[in-house]
Amino acid sequence: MAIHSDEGGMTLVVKTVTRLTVGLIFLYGVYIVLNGHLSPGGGFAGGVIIALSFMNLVLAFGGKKAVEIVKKNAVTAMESIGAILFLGIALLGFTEGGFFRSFLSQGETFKLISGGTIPLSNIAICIKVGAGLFGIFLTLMVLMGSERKEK
Amino acid sequence: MIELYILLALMIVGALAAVEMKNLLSAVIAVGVVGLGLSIVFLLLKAPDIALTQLVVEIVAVIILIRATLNMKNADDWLGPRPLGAVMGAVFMALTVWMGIVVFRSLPSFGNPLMLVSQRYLENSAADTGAANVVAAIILDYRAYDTLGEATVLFTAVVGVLTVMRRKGVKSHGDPQ
Amino acid sequence: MMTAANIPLLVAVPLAGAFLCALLARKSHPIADTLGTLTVAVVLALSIVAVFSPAASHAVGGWPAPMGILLVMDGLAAFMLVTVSVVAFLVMIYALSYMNAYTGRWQFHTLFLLMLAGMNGVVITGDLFNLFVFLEVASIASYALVAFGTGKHELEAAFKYAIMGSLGSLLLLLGIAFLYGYTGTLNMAHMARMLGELGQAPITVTALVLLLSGFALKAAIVPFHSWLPDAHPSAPAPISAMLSGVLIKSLGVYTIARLVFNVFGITPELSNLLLVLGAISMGVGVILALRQWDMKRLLAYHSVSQVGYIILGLGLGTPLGILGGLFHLFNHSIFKSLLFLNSGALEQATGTRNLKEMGGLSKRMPTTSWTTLSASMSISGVPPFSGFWSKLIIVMACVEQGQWFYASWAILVSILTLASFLKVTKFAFLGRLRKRFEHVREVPVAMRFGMAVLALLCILGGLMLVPAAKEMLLDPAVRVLDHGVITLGEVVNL
Amino acid sequence: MIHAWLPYVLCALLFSVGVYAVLSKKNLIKIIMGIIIAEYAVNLFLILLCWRKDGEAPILHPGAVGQVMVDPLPQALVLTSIVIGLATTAFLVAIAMRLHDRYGTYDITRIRELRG
Repeated sequence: MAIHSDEGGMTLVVKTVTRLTVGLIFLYGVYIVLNGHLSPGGGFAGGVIIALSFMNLVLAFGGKKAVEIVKKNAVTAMESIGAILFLGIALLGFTEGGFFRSFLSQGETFKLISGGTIPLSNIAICIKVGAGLFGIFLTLMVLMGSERKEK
Repeated sequence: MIELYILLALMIVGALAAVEMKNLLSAVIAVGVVGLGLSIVFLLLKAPDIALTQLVVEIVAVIILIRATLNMKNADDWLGPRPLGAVMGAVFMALTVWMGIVVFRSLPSFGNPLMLVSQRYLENSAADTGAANVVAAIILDYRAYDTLGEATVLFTAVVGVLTVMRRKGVKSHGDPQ
Repeated sequence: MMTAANIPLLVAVPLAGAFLCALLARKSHPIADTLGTLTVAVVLALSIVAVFSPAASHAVGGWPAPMGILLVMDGLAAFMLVTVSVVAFLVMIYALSYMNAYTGRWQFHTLFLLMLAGMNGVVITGDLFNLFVFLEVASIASYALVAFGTGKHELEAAFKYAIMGSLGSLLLLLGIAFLYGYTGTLNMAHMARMLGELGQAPITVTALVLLLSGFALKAAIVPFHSWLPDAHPSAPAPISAMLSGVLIKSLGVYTIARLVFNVFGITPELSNLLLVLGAISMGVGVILALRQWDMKRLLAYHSVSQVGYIILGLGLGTPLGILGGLFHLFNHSIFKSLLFLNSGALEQATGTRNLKEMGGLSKRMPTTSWTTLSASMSISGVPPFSGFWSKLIIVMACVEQGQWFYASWAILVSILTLASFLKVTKFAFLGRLRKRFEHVREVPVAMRFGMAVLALLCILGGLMLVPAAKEMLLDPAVRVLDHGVITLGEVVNL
Repeated sequence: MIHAWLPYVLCALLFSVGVYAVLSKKNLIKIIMGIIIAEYAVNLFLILLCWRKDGEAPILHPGAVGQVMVDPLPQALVLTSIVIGLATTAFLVAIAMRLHDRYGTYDITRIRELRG
């Protein structure tokens, strides 16, 4: 998608730097989430990092562009989906006899596929936290601004 | 652990500066610095999970606070303290320091916590949950119900912000049903 | 039967309802309404089942008590759940038609269900930090609901309420941190046992003071009540009914009772502290209410005074006192939420909340007037109504313990309450009908249904003391508190 | 001997700075900053509780058997408390911005219209 320099947002320098780094930030967030049960970090930190990568994009390229790309309803819908996923994992625990019982095998301790439902919960929390914070960001940043022009 | 005391002292000075500063934007940045200092202190205290989360969450908080300082006239920058509040605040400070000296004596001293329940977490979290990161094991398996409540808190805050930021709360009579 | 396995459903069902409502109901009112009402109905059914089944506890995730979180469904929790869900169900039906004046329908239902989930979470948990987390869920949902109208006064009141609420939560977290530092555990029963073994220390007294002030702030007990008279009137009527009716009780009074009786154990000076706090709240609340002309502010001040009654009853520490306190908690939830629903009906019909501008409305609004009358008589303690019985038990408990001052103080405050509500009845319903209100019509049927059922509960409230009903609902709760420091469900001893 | 409780006292001082800001400042944003600083102090106190002399971070790795580790439980609590703090801050800032929209100022003494 061709992003013109005079579109809004910050100067061209910031835009080019953002174009380079936003992908890396996103990848770092995904790494933090997936390795939540092995190394420090987890659903929360990873989700916030992913939300920050989107915020970085919006701040660099201006609010109007962002609203077209990501409808605000889509963001809050994703947040509800993340929350329902996490509650689903909790309710699936009933198959093992109780709320929040882990229904997956624990795998080998230090491998990526280990820790029962912890990686799944991490992913659900990441979707929820990421979408939620980006939703707050969009509401505070973009909508408040456009409302000012209306008045 | 001398560097811990230096950092804590700098954070207190930073917090006082943030509170008393005239320009609001620089006050917000001062709070950001205090949050950064806190993240480093967490690293010193061997809590990497929390340092990462604190750093990242603090960046989001600073972004939101800076957004709040954008749309205001700078007439509101320096507003003197409320007299009654200042007195109550000073009394609270004295009370806190007194409490610190008298009360914290009965806590286990800094450096050897009463590892009553946590020792069992450390011993058999690998066997019980298979996760290497004990903190992740606690928040997502032993006390996962806490994290469900906590995720709900964030969900409530998002819906709350959407509710408060609605352009029109009460329908004017002309509105369709 | 409420087996141990489906205790968590009491929190999982409202949460699922809230998340689905936020996902599906954003575009259409009917989905939001049906989802909200259905979920509250299911929660009401679950809590009624919980009353009839024996005490049980559920270790979440299968981990025994101090390691994992233990959910405890004992007599007190079942009693609180019934109180919360009865009021929530009737308020939801009332809100179906009242909230048509507001935009953002799905946000209202989502926040309402989240507040209900938070209150249920606080009531059934046996873990102190978990109680803090769900208390925070219910509080943030109530901050947003107070600011629902996004008008000038709603936003200001919501901001003050949110700031004081956040400060209260910080005090709570600090108190929990102190207790964890000293006892090494977070499960309430295990902590009670550790406090017994390790004995009292300056740190536990400070933790108790911090926790009591945090919970007193949520219950709007006097030194911390300044947010309530601003917050409750600005909220939409069904929300102020929920706030005054059940929120300040399950987040404030229930938590104080659980803490004082089951974790720290009642001691003479603690009992005196509660008696003094209760008496001051009663006095300050009713005196400030006497000079109010805005109906909702008057009701908010009476909430502060009636919570003082409950704290007085619980503070006595005797089984009769606890019975009086809990019974008054149930009654106050019923008649205070009814009064706020009535004020909402009056405001919707006449467009004003000022008693001076109203007059002679009983001719135009029969249902609202008789329901307000029954609620006013009940709150002032006029004999056949429910409020009289609970205040009578509290006074008898005071006399039984030789606290003559508190007994006479309770009677005096009740008389002042009667005076205040006679003023409401005279100015709002009797007297000459103003020309402006010639064309005033009664409120829609959904609102009338909610008010009528609550009014019936006000009138029949006295039947709760019939031995059969008392043994089923009230006595288990009194036994839990009277039993003092007990194990909340089985705790594996480390 | 002073090391036994000095960090706690410094943390209590930070908490009192936060509460001082909430009680005495007129500007809404300064009040919110006071709440944030108090949140930082309470989280700091929880992590101070769990530090152990020459303890390691609570991450198990293949070699570490029987190694002295810090207390992981308050760290789990602080993870929750940090995000609660963020949720409260975001909500308070949203209300403060709408109040600024309605009243045109951040000065809480001029916003006080609810009387009685």
